[in-house]
Amino acid sequence: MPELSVKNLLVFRGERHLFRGLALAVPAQRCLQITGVNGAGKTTLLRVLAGLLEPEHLELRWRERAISPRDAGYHGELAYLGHDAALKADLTGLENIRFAVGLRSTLGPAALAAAIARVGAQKFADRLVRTLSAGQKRRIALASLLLSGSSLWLLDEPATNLDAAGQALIGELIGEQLARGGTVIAATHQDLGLAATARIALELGSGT
Amino acid sequence: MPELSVKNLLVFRGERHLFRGLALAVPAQRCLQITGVNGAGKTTLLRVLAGLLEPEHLELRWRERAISPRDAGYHGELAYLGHDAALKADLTGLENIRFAVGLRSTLGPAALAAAIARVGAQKFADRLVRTLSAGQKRRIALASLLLSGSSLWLLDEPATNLDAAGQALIGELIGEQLARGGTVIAATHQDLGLAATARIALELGSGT
Amino acid sequence: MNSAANPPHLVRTGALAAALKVLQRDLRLAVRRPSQLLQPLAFFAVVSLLFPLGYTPELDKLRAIAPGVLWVGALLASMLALDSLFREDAADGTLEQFLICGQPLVGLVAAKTLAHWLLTGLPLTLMAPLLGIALGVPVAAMPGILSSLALGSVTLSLIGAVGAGLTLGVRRGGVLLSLLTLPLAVPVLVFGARATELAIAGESLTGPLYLLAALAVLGATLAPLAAAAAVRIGVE
Amino acid sequence: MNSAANPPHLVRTGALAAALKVLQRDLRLAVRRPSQLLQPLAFFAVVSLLFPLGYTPELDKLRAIAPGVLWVGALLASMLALDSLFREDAADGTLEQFLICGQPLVGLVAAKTLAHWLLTGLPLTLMAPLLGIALGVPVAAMPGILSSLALGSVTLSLIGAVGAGLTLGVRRGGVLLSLLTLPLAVPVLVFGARATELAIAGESLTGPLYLLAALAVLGATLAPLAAAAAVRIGVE
Amino acid sequence: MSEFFAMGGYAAFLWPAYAVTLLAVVVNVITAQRAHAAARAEARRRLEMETMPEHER
Amino acid sequence: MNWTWFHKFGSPPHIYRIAGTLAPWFGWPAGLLIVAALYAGLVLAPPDYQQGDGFRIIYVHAPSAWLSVMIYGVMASAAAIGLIWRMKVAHAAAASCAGIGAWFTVVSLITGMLWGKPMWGTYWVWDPRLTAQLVLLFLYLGYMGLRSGIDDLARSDRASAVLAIVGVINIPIIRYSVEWWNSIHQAPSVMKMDRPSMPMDMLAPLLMMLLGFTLYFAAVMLVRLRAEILRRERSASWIKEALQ
Ligand code: HEM
Ligand SMILES: Nc1ncnc2c1ncn2[C@@H]1O[C@H](COP(=O)(O)OP(=O)(O)OP(=O)(O)O)[C@@H](O)[C@H]1O
Ligand SMILES: Nc1ncnc2c1ncn2[C@@H]1O[C@H](COP(=O)(O)OP(=O)(O)OP(=O)(O)O)[C@@H](O)[C@H]1O
Ligand SMILES: [Mg+2]
Ligand SMILES: [Mg+2]
Repeated sequence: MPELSVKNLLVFRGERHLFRGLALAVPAQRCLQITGVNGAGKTTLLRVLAGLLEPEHLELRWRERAISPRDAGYHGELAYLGHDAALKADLTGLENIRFAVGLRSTLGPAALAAAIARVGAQKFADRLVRTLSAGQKRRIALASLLLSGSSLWLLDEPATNLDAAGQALIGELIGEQLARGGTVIAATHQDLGLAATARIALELGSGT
Repeated sequence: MPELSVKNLLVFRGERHLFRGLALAVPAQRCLQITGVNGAGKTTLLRVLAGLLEPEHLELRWRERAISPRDAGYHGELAYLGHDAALKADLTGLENIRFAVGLRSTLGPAALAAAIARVGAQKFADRLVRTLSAGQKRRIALASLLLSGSSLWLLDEPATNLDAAGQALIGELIGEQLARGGTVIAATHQDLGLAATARIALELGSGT
Repeated sequence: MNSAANPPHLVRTGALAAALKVLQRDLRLAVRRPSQLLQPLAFFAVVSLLFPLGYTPELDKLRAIAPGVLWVGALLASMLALDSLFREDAADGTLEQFLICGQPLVGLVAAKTLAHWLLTGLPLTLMAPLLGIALGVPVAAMPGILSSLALGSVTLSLIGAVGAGLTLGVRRGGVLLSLLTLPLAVPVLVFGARATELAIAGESLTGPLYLLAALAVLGATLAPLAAAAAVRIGVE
Repeated sequence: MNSAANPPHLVRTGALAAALKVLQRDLRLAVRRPSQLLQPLAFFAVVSLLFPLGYTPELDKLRAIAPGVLWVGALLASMLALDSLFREDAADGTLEQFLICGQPLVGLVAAKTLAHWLLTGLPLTLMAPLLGIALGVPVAAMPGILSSLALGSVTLSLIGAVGAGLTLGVRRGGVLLSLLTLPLAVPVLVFGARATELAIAGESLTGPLYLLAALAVLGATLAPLAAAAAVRIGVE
Repeated sequence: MSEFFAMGGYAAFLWPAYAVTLLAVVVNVITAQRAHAAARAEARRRLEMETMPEHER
Repeated sequence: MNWTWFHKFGSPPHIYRIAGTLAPWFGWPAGLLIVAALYAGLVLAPPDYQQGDGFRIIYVHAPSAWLSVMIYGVMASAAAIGLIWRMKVAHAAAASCAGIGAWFTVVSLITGMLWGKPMWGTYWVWDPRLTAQLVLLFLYLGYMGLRSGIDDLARSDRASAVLAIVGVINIPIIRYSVEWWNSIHQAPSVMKMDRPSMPMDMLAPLLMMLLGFTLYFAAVMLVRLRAEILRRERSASWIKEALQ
């Protein structure tokens, strides 16, 4: 009984079909790790699943229900972290997190503090984002992700800009999300350090 | 006889001194690899060395000459690849490379073709950059770097967005630059696969 | 199995509350960058004051062109600020999050439009009497000018939001944006200038004011829907 | 040891050639979207349409405000397009590369300004006579209008480049800097509108034309330096 | 005949009006046919590419 | 309700074929009608008792003005169909309308200006109808600018469809507002569009011209539509047969 399943995905990019009949299924408490050469279509796949890019054809099922990738209920349970972390340079890290999470659900101060500590952002969370380093920004975005309370995480190269400890952190956060009963789809070449049973590998074909 | 040496670097960021009297020296044909936690100051250091960020104090020597980091001659021999790869979305990869390199020197078609092949961009170099994937863009930027003919490379997280083969490519390109007699300063946590004698490590202190 | 989706402490934000959060954030961002607040005002002032400089210093003659000057100035100033309505949010990925946060996009877009009006239309309206005086408009006309500009600028912001949404996917869309929105804004300009003219002449301006109100209501019901559709299309 | 720095095949690009490359690139980017070339024209036409709508359809009266209309339209069209003069290059890191490519920044900035004028100021100037006719301007006034707009639009582009450079670093420069450009443009507008007025009245306009030329020359010598300095500050 | 072309003194306005209209009518026909021909050629080119083996593309 | 006919009707190969068949059936009659109307209008019709031969501009002015307005309606309807039923062919049809519409808006403006000079003594007045026509031109230009400004076809289709629909709501509003705007000023000129019952020998050429232009538009639009469909269709299967 997969949590999320995709059938007959058809995506056209530029002058050719990037996906032609791709199918995949992710059970709950599993992490689907997508790899593939540059241009293989990892980002495209994640954006299609998030409903940000319209495919030519897609049969999507979420918890046994056939849905559109633009379903509001599905969106309510999904979090997408892409290349652009949706941070406003003129707000502090805290303000950014409060806004991003607040759009979805009410946020208690204790949960906020816990998430900030978890991503190691205590020292800089109250500074304007414009003054943060690339990796510090990324950690703020991770705190928003944690607090979104979403059961499905779609992560596009989550470890970008992070230091060695940060890269390990990504693996841990994914592990915790799985333990909570959530599902993760991540495009990354990094070893996430997950148990073999928790991980499903998907290697996309060569790009153009 | 170091190719590049820095003494008494003093950089103030926000409310505190990020560097207070930092010194370093890089001989020719060596790669200085900068590591450090997020926010340690890797990007700041590279931007200071490129003359993009004005430090409070800096004694910079390039080939035995004391210079300002905004010296035009020094700039002529330097290439900086940062987070933003300076690619125009509405030009093709080739046009972007030609423009970036053309600002500095005349470019022959053979050299251009060779560089594009070296970074594995043959298939997509003639497409508009807006239609490229993140890693494909990065490869276009690498081709510009190769062709700049600069003897000093300043690289900030060069392996970002690259696939496994691309990460290895970074190490090889650095090795070749060293072999040509050049110098490299790179901020990255990745193992560059260089000979132990070619690499100098610099770990910056904890960030804020 | 739903624990991650709905942990006990998690209370979903309502659609209205989400829209309010967007409004609040946009206002806060504007306050952080006061120069952006002043730009439309400065532009409005320059346009209005250029006419006495280039045309004639006689207040009698100026009074005749005051309605046109005030309305064209307000329209152009409001449009200048429109360009950035969605652009920044699109560039840093915020619009993507709007699309997938599970809240109705119409509400979020309407909130952004309201913020734009509060930051541009409202200050322009409040500034107009001052410029009116410089153009020889009698003080008795000010309530009429204020009310007509307040109503008209709402519609301008609404039309502008549709245009800004449509030009999202267009590189350097600033000029195209004005090309799209100005024809749509013609009725507002016509009725608005007419109302101002009547106010200056000391006559009753209920007629054009009703029409402006009708346009504002029509705009408020339809424009957010169109703008939301446009934004959805524009985010690739 | 210098082999990497100066391999035998490497021929340094001259400062002028580098500036030409920037010019060529900006023109190519514009040509890539031919509709963008038409946009300032369409925009200018739309703005000129607003005044008859806001003021009066009578050509006799329109003729009196025609100078103001043409110049405000030109200023606005130029400003709208200027907004993005450096913004894109700053956002994608191109400006950083300009700073460290070993070429004099003034030349590169001047090339960008020239490209902007060729793509906006020049078409606007050529379009003005047509709009003049719609506003009741006699044909005899066209040479005067063309020459004054050609000169004035150069200065507007130059001033605008300084403003665009300053707004890059606006966070540090503060409110005053971004408001600096509009007042700077006022003399151009005043002399330009005056020259147009004289041309319409059929009088000699050498006086204001000389002043416009003087402003253009002053601008061409100082503005690229100021703009380059502003860009240097703006790129953090 | 020349009387016909003089159009009762309105020739300077009438004939340009007819000329502009004719121009529009002709240009629209030509551009439409050109566009169609170009699209056919492009489609043909693409077809040939599709039938070519992968490595020759 | 059975919708299969609807989808069959909307299928690109079907439309491509039908358009190819129909285009000449519109095109040739259009040509004949226009030529006949030209002869009837320029030679057979008597001069107007007030305007002399100048009135003959009507035979190009009125049809082009009519086309400019009608084409916008067709374009907006097609756009709405495309947006609501996600029918790609409808978007293609809207795209093929815009250019033609803009051309004839320009023609109506120019012929009107050329008519206005001898009749009103000026090329241009800010008359409501003229102003509204100018705004229509800007709507067309905006539509085409938006279309060409977005690379991705699907997005360009849908964005421009939204604009076309918003424009259609606005066209009557513009018309009324501008009409109303002018009526309160004193009349700017002796513009009187009084329509005395035109004598038959003047009216007949006009009616022939109107019909001819309408058929002409249909023919040109169908050819453009075929081009658009070919350009957009990627599935080669039916194109191969179509190209035979
Ligand atoms: C630039 C100037 C002009 C413009 C933009 C213009 C525009 C239009 C428009 C939009 C129509 C309506 C077409 C339709 O909906 O069927 C029209 C029709 C017509 N126009 Fe003009 N016009 C102009 C000048 C003139 C002049 C100078 C005259 C004659 C003195 C004239 C006489 C007519 C007549 C007789 C019709 C057809 C009958 C009717 O529908 O009322 N127009 N024109
Ligand atoms: N404009 C600024 N104002 C104040 N502080 C700043 C500013 N820019 C950067 N900093 C601070 O300077 C420190 C160094 O930043 P820098 O970007 O150099 O870090 P980094 O080592 O590159 O980090 P990362 O691994 O995240 O890229 C950080 O603590 C950052 O918060
Ligand atoms: N707008 C577009 N038009 C045409 N082709 C596109 C467009 N966007 C992406 N592509 C192509 O689609 C393919 C997949 O891109 P995508 O960004 O999904 O790759 P990716 O697997 O995420 O690569 P990377 O590892 O570099 O991030 C690439 O070959 C890319 O060139
Ligand atoms: Mg990717
Ligand atoms: Mg960094």
